[in-house]
Amino acid sequence: MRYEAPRTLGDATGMLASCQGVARVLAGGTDLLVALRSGFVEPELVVDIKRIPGMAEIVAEDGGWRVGAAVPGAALGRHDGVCRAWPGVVEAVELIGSTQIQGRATMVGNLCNASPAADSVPAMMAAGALARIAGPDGKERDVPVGDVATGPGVTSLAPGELVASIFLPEAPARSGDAYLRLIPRTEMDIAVVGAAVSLTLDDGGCCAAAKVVLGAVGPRALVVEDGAAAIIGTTLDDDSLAALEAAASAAARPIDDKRGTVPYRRKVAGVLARRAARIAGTRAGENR
Amino acid sequence: MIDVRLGATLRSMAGGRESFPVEAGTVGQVLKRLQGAYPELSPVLHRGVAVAIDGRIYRDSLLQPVPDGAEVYLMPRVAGG
Amino acid sequence: MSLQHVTTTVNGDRAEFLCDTMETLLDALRDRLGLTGSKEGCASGDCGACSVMFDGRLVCACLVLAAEADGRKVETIEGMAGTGELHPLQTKFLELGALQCGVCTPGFLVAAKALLEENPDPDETEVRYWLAGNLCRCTGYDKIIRAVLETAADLRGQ
Amino acid sequence: MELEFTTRTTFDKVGTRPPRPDGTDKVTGRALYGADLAGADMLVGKVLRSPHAHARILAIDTSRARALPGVKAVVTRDDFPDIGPEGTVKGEVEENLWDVARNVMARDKALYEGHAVAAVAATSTAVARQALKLIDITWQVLPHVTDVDEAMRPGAPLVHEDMITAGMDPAPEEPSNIAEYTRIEMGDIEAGFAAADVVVEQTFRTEAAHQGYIEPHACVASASEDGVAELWCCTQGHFSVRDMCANILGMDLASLRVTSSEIGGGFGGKTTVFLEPVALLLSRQSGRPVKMTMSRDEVFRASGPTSSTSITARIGATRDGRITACDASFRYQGGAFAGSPVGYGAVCGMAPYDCPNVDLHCYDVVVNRPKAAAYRAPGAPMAAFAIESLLDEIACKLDIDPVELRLRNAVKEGASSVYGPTFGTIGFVECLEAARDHPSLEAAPGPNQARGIAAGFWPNYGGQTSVTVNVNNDGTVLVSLGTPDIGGSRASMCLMAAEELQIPYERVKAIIADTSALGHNDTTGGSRVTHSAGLATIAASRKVIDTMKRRAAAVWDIDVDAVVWDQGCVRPSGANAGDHEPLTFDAIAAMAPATGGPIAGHAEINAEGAGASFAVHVCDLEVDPETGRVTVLRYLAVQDAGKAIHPDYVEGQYQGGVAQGIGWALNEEYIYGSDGILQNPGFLDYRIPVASDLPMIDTVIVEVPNPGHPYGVRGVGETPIVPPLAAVANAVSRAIGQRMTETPMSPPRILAAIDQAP
Repeated sequence: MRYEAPRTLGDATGMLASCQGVARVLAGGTDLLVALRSGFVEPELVVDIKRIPGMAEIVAEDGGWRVGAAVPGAALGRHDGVCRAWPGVVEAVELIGSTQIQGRATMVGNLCNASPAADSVPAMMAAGALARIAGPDGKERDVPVGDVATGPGVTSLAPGELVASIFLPEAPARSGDAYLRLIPRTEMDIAVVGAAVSLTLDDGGCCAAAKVVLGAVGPRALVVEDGAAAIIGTTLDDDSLAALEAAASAAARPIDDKRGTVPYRRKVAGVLARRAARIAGTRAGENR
Repeated sequence: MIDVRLGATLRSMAGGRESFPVEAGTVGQVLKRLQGAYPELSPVLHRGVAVAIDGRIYRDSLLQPVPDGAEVYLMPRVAGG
Repeated sequence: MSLQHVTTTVNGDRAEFLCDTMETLLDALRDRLGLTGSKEGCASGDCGACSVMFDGRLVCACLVLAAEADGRKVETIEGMAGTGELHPLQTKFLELGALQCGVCTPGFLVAAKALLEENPDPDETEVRYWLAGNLCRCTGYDKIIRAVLETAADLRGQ
Repeated sequence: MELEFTTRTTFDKVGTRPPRPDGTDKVTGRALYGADLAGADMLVGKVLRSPHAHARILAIDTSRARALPGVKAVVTRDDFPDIGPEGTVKGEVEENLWDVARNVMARDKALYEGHAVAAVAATSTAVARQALKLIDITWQVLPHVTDVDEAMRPGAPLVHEDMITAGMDPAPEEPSNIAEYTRIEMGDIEAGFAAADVVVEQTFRTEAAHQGYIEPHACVASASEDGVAELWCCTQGHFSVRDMCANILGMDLASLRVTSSEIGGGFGGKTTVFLEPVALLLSRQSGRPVKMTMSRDEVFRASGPTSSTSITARIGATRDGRITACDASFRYQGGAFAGSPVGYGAVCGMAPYDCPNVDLHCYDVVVNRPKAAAYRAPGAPMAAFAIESLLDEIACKLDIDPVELRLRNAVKEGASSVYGPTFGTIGFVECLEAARDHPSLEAAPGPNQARGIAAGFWPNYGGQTSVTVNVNNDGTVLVSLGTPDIGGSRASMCLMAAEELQIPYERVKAIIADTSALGHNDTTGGSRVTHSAGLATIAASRKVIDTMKRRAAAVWDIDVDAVVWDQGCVRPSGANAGDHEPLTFDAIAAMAPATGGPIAGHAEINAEGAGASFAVHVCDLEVDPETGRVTVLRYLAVQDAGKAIHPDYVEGQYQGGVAQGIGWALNEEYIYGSDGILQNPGFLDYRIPVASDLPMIDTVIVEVPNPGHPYGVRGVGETPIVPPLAAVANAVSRAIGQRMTETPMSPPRILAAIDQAP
């Protein structure tokens, strides 16, 4: 295995593109090193992007925030601006592993690992985040975060491409987001179900816009349009939240595995979507 | 005379009989005389036993005195984690 | 197979080693530098027994490639005590019996020190969540949590 | 045993909480554990493991692996001597060596996924890994069975084709997976149930749990050309490791020296051998030291978890809550070899209660899973889960407080125990009363919250122990022990030696000596060390005192009967013994070279008189009714320690046992796919409790002295894991109004139970 730590994005994409065998990007490494150790992947090349200037930075852009691919969770959680704008995204990222994992794991790594249970992905999708993809030709393109993972362990990235940053847009006034997941313990587990809700209230306290996204109940994060529709135009009263719960449970397409059963995941998807919506609503109400 | 009793765990291995009288002064003599006098006990003795004398459990103490009239039980040997 | 040359700083001292690119920082610390205080309990970041500071951040050394350490600063359990003097956390762990088998103890101490540097006045819940990545199978955590809370109070001068 | 004593009740040092002698090395990272030793020219050993749950090994071809540069040795079944079913047992090994030898390296069949089939030693980890891939095995995959109830059904795949159930009369003609049947009977079971006003019955199931020690198994072996070998390893019993390895490999005991490293947890799981005989063979073949360490994944797949069980139990009681009868069928799988702890389980479950009529059927079952090893109170937590759950059901039905129900049935001194002998001095009633009166029971549970109560019992034992107490000329003392220190026992031994010798605790140090330095020591386990090594330390210390009295008498030229030991000094016994200034411990130590040479005491004993230990646990928890998640709010562990030598480490045992028990109750389990492959061999999905999962764990140390120990010590390590499965289950059941009968009580299982509630 060859280890490279290039100093420019162009070098990084160039190395990835010219590698004949399996190549992997190393950011936080919390998934990659486990895969290496278990022999699950045997790459010919590992490209460490942490020495590329700017990769570990969070910068303000168009009222929102651009988060570099090598920003660890611990840094994101200490960034006042992002915490204020997108508390749900931050709490989702902070749920990834322990304090030690937070010292390394990145939002982009969580996205590109393409696990159906990735915690940060539903929250980023609910926030309308964009992934900036750098290619070997020096070109960059922005795609919705939801378009990066296409199935378990599979992404839409072409050979030589990598995700260089995530753009979190400006959070509208009177908006709030939240992410909840169910794990059997309090920490250190993979989500059995995850639910992210982002919503905006109008001046009358009615829900004007909403996004509901579920994790771990399908091959990739699931947008629940019916769930959003159930709360848009309401004051997030019990009946509308019950309708959201029903819509989320109905939309879930889980599997039976060692972490949970189909009926369990289906039911809990609804419960968490409802609870997340309530938290997001409260946050939106406080956010003037 | 010592009336050796089988703990409930071992009774089924010796045909259900509970009581085996022997003349003995030590744990070693108890085991030796049981072996000679009661062939039905051989699976029990072969398995390995501990001996409880008046409620105190002895695993390997062949020289331990057994007072006349003591309560003597054979039990399975206990280990642990 | 050619080996990678790495120059790094461990507990304030310059350290150099050659390693295979597949080796982790934990492998290098233990096998190349003889610093066996960091333990391998899982090699997957799930137990925290190999907790070290890496450029000022708490990480699992099993999830860092040794090659990544080039030019970085690593702090391990071996560097925690001053010359002839234990760190207050180490003293408190001894005083309260906050260890049994002791194999998880180096990881707990490194992690707890990082916590107190960032938050000198944590409450019980904060300590428990901060240390959730450090598994202990002997103590039930009770005395460990108490030791961290009491050390924090001592350091605040209470 | 020659030590004469009356149990004392006042102490000067015992019962205090000084820092442990090995503590500083453990907080600074200096302490050396199994994987921490490095030797010059050392090779790395790795094991190839079966990918199949059950498969015949038709052929093993190692030629490609041997040809790989850097590979220095390859071993398979062909390299192990055949010890025969009866074996030649030297030493004190109690495990069936035929089984252990076959567990260490598969012979005709791989009996479980992870079973070792070959091993290599190479110049690096990378080469060793590569070599494993070059070993060619021809498999014939066989049908498998991993569930205990399925394994007992006629027609189930046979783990051992020729296994005939032992203990049945007449013996069955057909082979089966039932290794042994045992029946435990007392009184008249039918009359007992006839006298009952209320009868409860349930079937309970528990999934296998792993000890989950944080340190994986590791060893370094170095064999030399003259047939002598050294082994360094993390183990609960290096003498047993020596005996097992020597027997499996056909060595003399004197030719193998085993040193126990510091041990990173064991809980029963490090009482046998896995890597050690293989490492010795690899070293013998290569002529170089070989280090072997298990990965976490190997620990789960190939070391010894506990049994999974299926238990059907029925208990009858009168209207006023007196238990009249209990019958039960206990079905425990012990993995691929006989020896599940079903018998211990059966007797421990009912031992706390005075029940005149008992009929228990025990089945020891084999399946295609790793060979079970001891795990803290082997067999007892599962049985207590069944029995204590049924008692809770009776308490609910009769509307009796659960502590009160247990008080009405608790065994007391003079009660006959379910396993035979009459109980001596025991402290169960004292534990129940302490729990009942504890302030934490004053808080009333809120919505979706409930309180669960359960009791537990472990008999404890003593065993063989050798201890040497050496006095240095400066008056400091060194205690050499042969029982690996898992949880602070060196501190306890130093306290007991200091107490006997009446010198400061700081003047006493303790080490764990290797197998060449002391007589045989049984393994650290069964909660025996503080009792038995304590007895030996006290006995050895008293020999030191005897010698000191003789030396002082000789110096004074008076008869030894004319001196006494008092306050750490030798004094004349009275006025007519002469006028001599007392000689201090230090002074006599300093005179040693001139008065006959070194002063030491040693004791080689087979400790008897272990005192039974009882515990009562109280668990308060909350269930999220929409997700089935449980939050443990409060936990109280009350237990009789006899006498707590070092209370910190007694409390630590209670708290650690509780944490393990809560993990087992709520989340820990072995998950097998239909292919017989373990699906969760890692700490990610084998979910042991993390710090944020638990509250502080309150403890009460009850001290009802054990008359079998000079200080009244009872073992404390095992009992605390016995009640938690039931305490948690009783709390969850009361919170959701539905009896929980399976562990783990994971969120999906609890939610399913809530959905079924009427």
